[in-house]
Amino acid sequence: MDRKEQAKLIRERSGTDVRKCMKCGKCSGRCPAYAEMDIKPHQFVSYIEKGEVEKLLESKSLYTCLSCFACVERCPRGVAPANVIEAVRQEVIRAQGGNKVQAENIPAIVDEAIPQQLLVSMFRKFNK
Amino acid sequence: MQRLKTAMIEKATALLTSGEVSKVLGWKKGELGFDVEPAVFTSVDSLVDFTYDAFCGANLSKYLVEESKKEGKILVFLKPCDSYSFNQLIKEHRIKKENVYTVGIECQGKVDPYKLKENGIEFVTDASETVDTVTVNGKEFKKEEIILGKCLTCTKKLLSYDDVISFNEKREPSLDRFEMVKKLEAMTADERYAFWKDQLSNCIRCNACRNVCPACTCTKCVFDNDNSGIASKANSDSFEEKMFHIIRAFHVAGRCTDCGECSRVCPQHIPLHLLNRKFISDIDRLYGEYQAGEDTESKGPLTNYTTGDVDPSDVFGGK
Amino acid sequence: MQKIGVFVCWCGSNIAATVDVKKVAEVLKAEPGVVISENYQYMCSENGQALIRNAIKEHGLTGIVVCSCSPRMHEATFRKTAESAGLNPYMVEIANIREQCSWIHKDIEEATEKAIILGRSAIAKLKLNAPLTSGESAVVKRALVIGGGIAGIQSALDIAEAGYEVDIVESAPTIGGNMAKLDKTFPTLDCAACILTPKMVDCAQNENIDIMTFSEIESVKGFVGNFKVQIRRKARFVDEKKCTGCGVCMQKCPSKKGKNEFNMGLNNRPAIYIPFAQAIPNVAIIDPEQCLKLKNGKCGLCAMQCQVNAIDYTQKDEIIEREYGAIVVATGYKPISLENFNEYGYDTYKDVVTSLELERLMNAAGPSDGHLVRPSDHKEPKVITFIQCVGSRDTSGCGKPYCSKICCMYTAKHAMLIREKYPNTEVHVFYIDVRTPGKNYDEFFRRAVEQYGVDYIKGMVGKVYEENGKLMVQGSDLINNEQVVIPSDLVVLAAAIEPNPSVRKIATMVTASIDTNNFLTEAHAKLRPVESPTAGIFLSGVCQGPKDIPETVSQASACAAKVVGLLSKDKLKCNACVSHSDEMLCTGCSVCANVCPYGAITYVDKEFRIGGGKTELRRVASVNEAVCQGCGACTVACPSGAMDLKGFSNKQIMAEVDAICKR
Amino acid sequence: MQEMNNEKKPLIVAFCCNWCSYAGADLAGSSRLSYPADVKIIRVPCSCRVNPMFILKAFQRGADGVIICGCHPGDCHYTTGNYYARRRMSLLFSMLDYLGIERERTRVEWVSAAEGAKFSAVMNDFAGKIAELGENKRLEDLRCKD
Amino acid sequence: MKFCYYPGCTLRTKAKQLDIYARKCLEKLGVDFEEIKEWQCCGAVYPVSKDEVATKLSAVRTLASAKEQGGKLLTLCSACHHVLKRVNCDMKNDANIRLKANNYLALDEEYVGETDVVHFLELLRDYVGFDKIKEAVVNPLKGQKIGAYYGCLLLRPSETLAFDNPENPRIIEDFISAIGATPVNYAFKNECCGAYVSTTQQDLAVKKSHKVTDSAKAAGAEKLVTACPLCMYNLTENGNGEVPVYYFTELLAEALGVKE
Repeated sequence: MDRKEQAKLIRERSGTDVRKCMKCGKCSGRCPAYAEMDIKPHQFVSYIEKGEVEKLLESKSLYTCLSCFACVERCPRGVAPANVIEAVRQEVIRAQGGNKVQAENIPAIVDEAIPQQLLVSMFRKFNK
Repeated sequence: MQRLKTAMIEKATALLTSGEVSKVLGWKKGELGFDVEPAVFTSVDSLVDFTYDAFCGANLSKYLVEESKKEGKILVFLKPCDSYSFNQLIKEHRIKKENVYTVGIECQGKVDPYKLKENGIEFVTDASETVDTVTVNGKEFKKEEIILGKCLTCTKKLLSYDDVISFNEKREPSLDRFEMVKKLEAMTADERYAFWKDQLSNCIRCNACRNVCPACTCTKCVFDNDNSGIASKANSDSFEEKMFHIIRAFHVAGRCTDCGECSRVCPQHIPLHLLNRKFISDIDRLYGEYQAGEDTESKGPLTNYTTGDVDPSDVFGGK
Repeated sequence: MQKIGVFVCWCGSNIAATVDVKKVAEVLKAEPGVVISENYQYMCSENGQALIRNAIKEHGLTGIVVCSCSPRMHEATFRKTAESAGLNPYMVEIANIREQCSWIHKDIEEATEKAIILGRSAIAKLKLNAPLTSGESAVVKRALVIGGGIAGIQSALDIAEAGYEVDIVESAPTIGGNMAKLDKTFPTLDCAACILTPKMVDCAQNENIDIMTFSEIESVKGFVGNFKVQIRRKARFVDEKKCTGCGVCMQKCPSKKGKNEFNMGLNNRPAIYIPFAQAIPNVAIIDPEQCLKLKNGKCGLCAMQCQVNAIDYTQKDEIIEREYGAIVVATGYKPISLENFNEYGYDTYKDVVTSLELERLMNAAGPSDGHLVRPSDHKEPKVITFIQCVGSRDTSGCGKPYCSKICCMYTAKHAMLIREKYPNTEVHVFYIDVRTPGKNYDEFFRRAVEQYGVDYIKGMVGKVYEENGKLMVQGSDLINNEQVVIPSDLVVLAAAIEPNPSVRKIATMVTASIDTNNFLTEAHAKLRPVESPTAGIFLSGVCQGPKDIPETVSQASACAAKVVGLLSKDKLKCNACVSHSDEMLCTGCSVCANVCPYGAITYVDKEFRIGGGKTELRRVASVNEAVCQGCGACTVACPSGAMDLKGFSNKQIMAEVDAICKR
Repeated sequence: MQEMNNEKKPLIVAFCCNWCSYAGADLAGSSRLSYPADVKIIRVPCSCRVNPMFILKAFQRGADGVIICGCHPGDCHYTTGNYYARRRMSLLFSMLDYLGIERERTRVEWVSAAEGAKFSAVMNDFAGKIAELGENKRLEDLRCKD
Repeated sequence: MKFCYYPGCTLRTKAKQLDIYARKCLEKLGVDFEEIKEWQCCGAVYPVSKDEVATKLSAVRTLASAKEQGGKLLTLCSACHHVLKRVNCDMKNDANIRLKANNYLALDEEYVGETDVVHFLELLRDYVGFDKIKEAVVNPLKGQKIGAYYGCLLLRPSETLAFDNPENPRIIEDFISAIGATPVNYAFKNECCGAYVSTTQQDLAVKKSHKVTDSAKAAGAEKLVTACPLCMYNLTENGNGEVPVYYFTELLAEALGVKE
């Protein structure tokens, strides 16, 4: 699939209109995981708007986004950057071999206190 | 009934004699006994033809539009339903009140000549009535079998008059006047459509309903006026009569007192009052109960509003 | 025999690109009664109008149909064209084939077909048109200005200067509005009080101006040239005529807990007070919520102290009625409430303030006598961070979708003034865009950066929180692609401005159009920017849209010019499309008068011939054409069809329906 | 959605008050917000100028839907016109429904001069509903057959 | 008014306290409730993508069975609440998802978002009322300084969750006051603790949890309350360890005197 097509697909999947962005950067100003991101929330919106997805597919931000929706809550234009990040992440993990969490690593993660919900979420978020 | 008639004639005689009135508007006997007609009596002598009995269904108030313009004061006898029309006409400045002497008379429902015919009575030789029964040619009928549709649901009261003749014999209504409206509303649109198509296709545009209606007192009806854009003498297509009846009902909406004359006079027995009653029931439901003709000052529901009125889209309870 | 001319406009490519204008002209030419049908590039141009004029004369046209843009745009133009060629201006009909056809349809065939139908409908209507003439009504030579801020003051002064009487009605106890609260004004940095208060004094001294403060509009009736306005003069419990403004009462008043509105609630004032030193009128007012005498009958100190017996605890609201020829709406603005922006901590932290509050903190007449200290501990802030666009350009539903226009400039002003007076203070400004169109505006902003070293950061703030006694301002620096956290002592929010909430009520009373943001709509954005579409209503200042002071003053003067133009006329032409009653049909039933909002219908007893040499006296409706505005409510209420509307008659509308529905 | 064939495109008559809805329609136009060409607008000074006769006449002449647009209640240019229109149309529509005519064929919408987008949306929606209802069969016999 | 109680997976195992105390409190407060029949996992994560339908179905089943049982759906775990509420909103407003989900599930009656999803805290605020709770308290937690920890899932996006003011919520503070303790306001009460990445990127989770617990500690909080098992786990495991975290139901049970 060509990249433009892919960008369009991601845009549709995100359910948010990236053209409404006025480039104020409030999303990135609010993001609690900003420091750990290589590509910042406002850049996700901007890249998708321009139809450039290549860098995004390789971004480690896909896994550092905390899904806390602070960016969605505060966007003055009703854009949802978290939805864009999620849409890109889906693009990655739905592809062959895209799973982030490998089954063999699970035992190391599981401890006495870990709630089921967290394990289920982990699989849901990072794997197909 | 006889004593009521006697009292009315006494009253008329007295007023004519004293010169307080110069005419009397009442009812005159017909040839068949039930074909009573409204009539103006100008002398004590002419009162020999005066009658008041179970067949005096006709509403006299509309005649006053013309009669009150003429010289001299006129005495009129008004049944409860007639007096609502009278009030409405006063409100609309159609009757010169100062030229009219009103006497309220009590009524316990008037006989429907068609129902008589259905019972095989072609003419009346003698008749008498009580509050609940009518005896015609020796045959006794219960009121609810024989009286006019409009009388079956009548809840109208004696309003204020110059004088009242009453023996406090009131008949209670036997039906809810909105029963049929509710029944129709409960039908599917298809059924309603079929009902009205069936009914209104009988219309022959004789204009009897319009001519009798005390709310239809226009000098020239819009349907007779070339400038109105809808003038038509006869129905050129089958919608014409629908249009005629919808517009007529709309024109009298909020002014119609529900006197029932339209249905009484319709030679095709179309239940035209059901159109008016639909408007009345909608008005009551949407804008609060309103009885046209109950007084002579209140603003009618269509010349009034509140800022919180229901939206047309919510009339049926949401889009 | 009617001779109709049809003129199809291309509007350049606006119409011609989607509608086959030649075909429209051709098809309409075949309509009965049409003798000429032309098409032209710009019918509204001088050449286009000449084409129409010539055709009217040459063919002796009895009426014309122009297929063009909306009648709201050029109906008046073409009526004038017709009139200049000797045709009655009401023998013109417009078929709207631009806004309601070419601009909304893409398919040429479909659009052309619709244009033809619209043209036919206009022809059908035109055939039933009758020449109309407008009546006249007198003009009351007095104007009302609603709102006593700089906009209202300027409009009133200009109208008064031209020799007309004008009343200012202001809801606050003094005129002056928001501008009175400002410290310095951009881009010249002169002090607001120095330029505003002389104007306020001018108002008070001008014989033609009557100032009614602490007053509100109760109701407006009438129409252009003849408004009847009821004004509620609210009880101030002080006789305005007696009070000398000495201020002794203020000192003696024992109840001193009222929030000082003039200082944005940053300090308190007594229950009896004069809003500020230069208030006009310089008269005290009692706040009944705070006054011990009014609340529980015990006190009365101010009355005892007053040398001129001006205090009147029994004063009641008073309603007065006046007549005006024109009304100026100058209701101004207020900053929005920040309840939807808790991420900036306005409600949580005392040292997060709005820009208008900062104005008071910096003002020599403010709560800290011009010494800039932070509200929490009255210490001088060392780091001040400004956040712009708080609630402006916000389409999420929390704020306002528009740009408030003044914030970029006043923030630059604040930053500059602070850096000048307190050079050791660090100033940061978070911005999305810096918008500085205006004479010497960008230069002003650049001075803040280049001369005063204000740190401008492109990016929005995500969160303000307290840590170790500092306000941590966390936001984006988009140029450096960083998230920055600035520990600050004072945070200033450039809150969006919105129209004064009372404007909606006023707009309803004067029937002026208002947009979804509660700004009043102008009759035309470019050509009639200071008038409401409702005749006789004029717009001055921010009630029409965000504006700074220079713009507000220009608009206020423009508005005054329009008012003076109106008041200088002795008579006004009335609306020609008025109701009239066909006396032969009218039954005098009074239904129509019941629904007339203008009281234009009365009833007269008139003698009519009824044949046979006899006459009868009949009650019939009579319409006052100067008062009728032509809504048509009466025409539908009338059961007999006697009442009809000129220009929109039953027959005309039916003809349009017929033409549209013809298959 | 377009169930009718080409000769029988739906016909919709829209009565728009001059001050709000007609201006709203103009705004829809200048914003290039399209709606079906089936909609033909008749300009009236106020929604209170719309006589029930006009609506019936339109149906009689073959309209498939009639919509009346006016200023929002409270915003009438003539202060009160739309309040009367609201009552009149409520009663008339209820009557048409009572006679078995599809209630979706008539509608009242309040569209301000600022609501170009709403105007377009309303017309698209109404035209869609009318297209779904199809030709005005129920009122077929009220057509003038000329 | 009836409530269909939805425990969710974690409440049956790791977060038993949240569950047990909740039931006891409901009984004590006289709330009419029954456990929802045949409940399934909510799905744990709300699938944000517009093209996700299958992953929302289990939530729809739960919502539909609440409709069948004729009550409001009562949730406790913030994550369950978040997922169920947002899926319900989709079923109400997103025609595409509604159509596909109904086609797939083939329920007896189409589900179009009729169920009201109510969080336990909302129940306390809107249906019981904090005043009534104050009256019911037998063992007020006097003198305890408690920080409310909201996290993300209950508050955002506020357009859908409509739980409380997303930037300055009060509901848990009001709750803390109602049980007689003193609420402590601190800046990071609605900031994410980073629980979702605690398994994959522990360093980030530690950083975020410290931010929250440090901020609460600095403001003087002795303990934190939460409604979320994920936050509970993360703040306890990865926080600064100086402010213990409790489920709000445990404190409620203590105050109402039903804690054993």
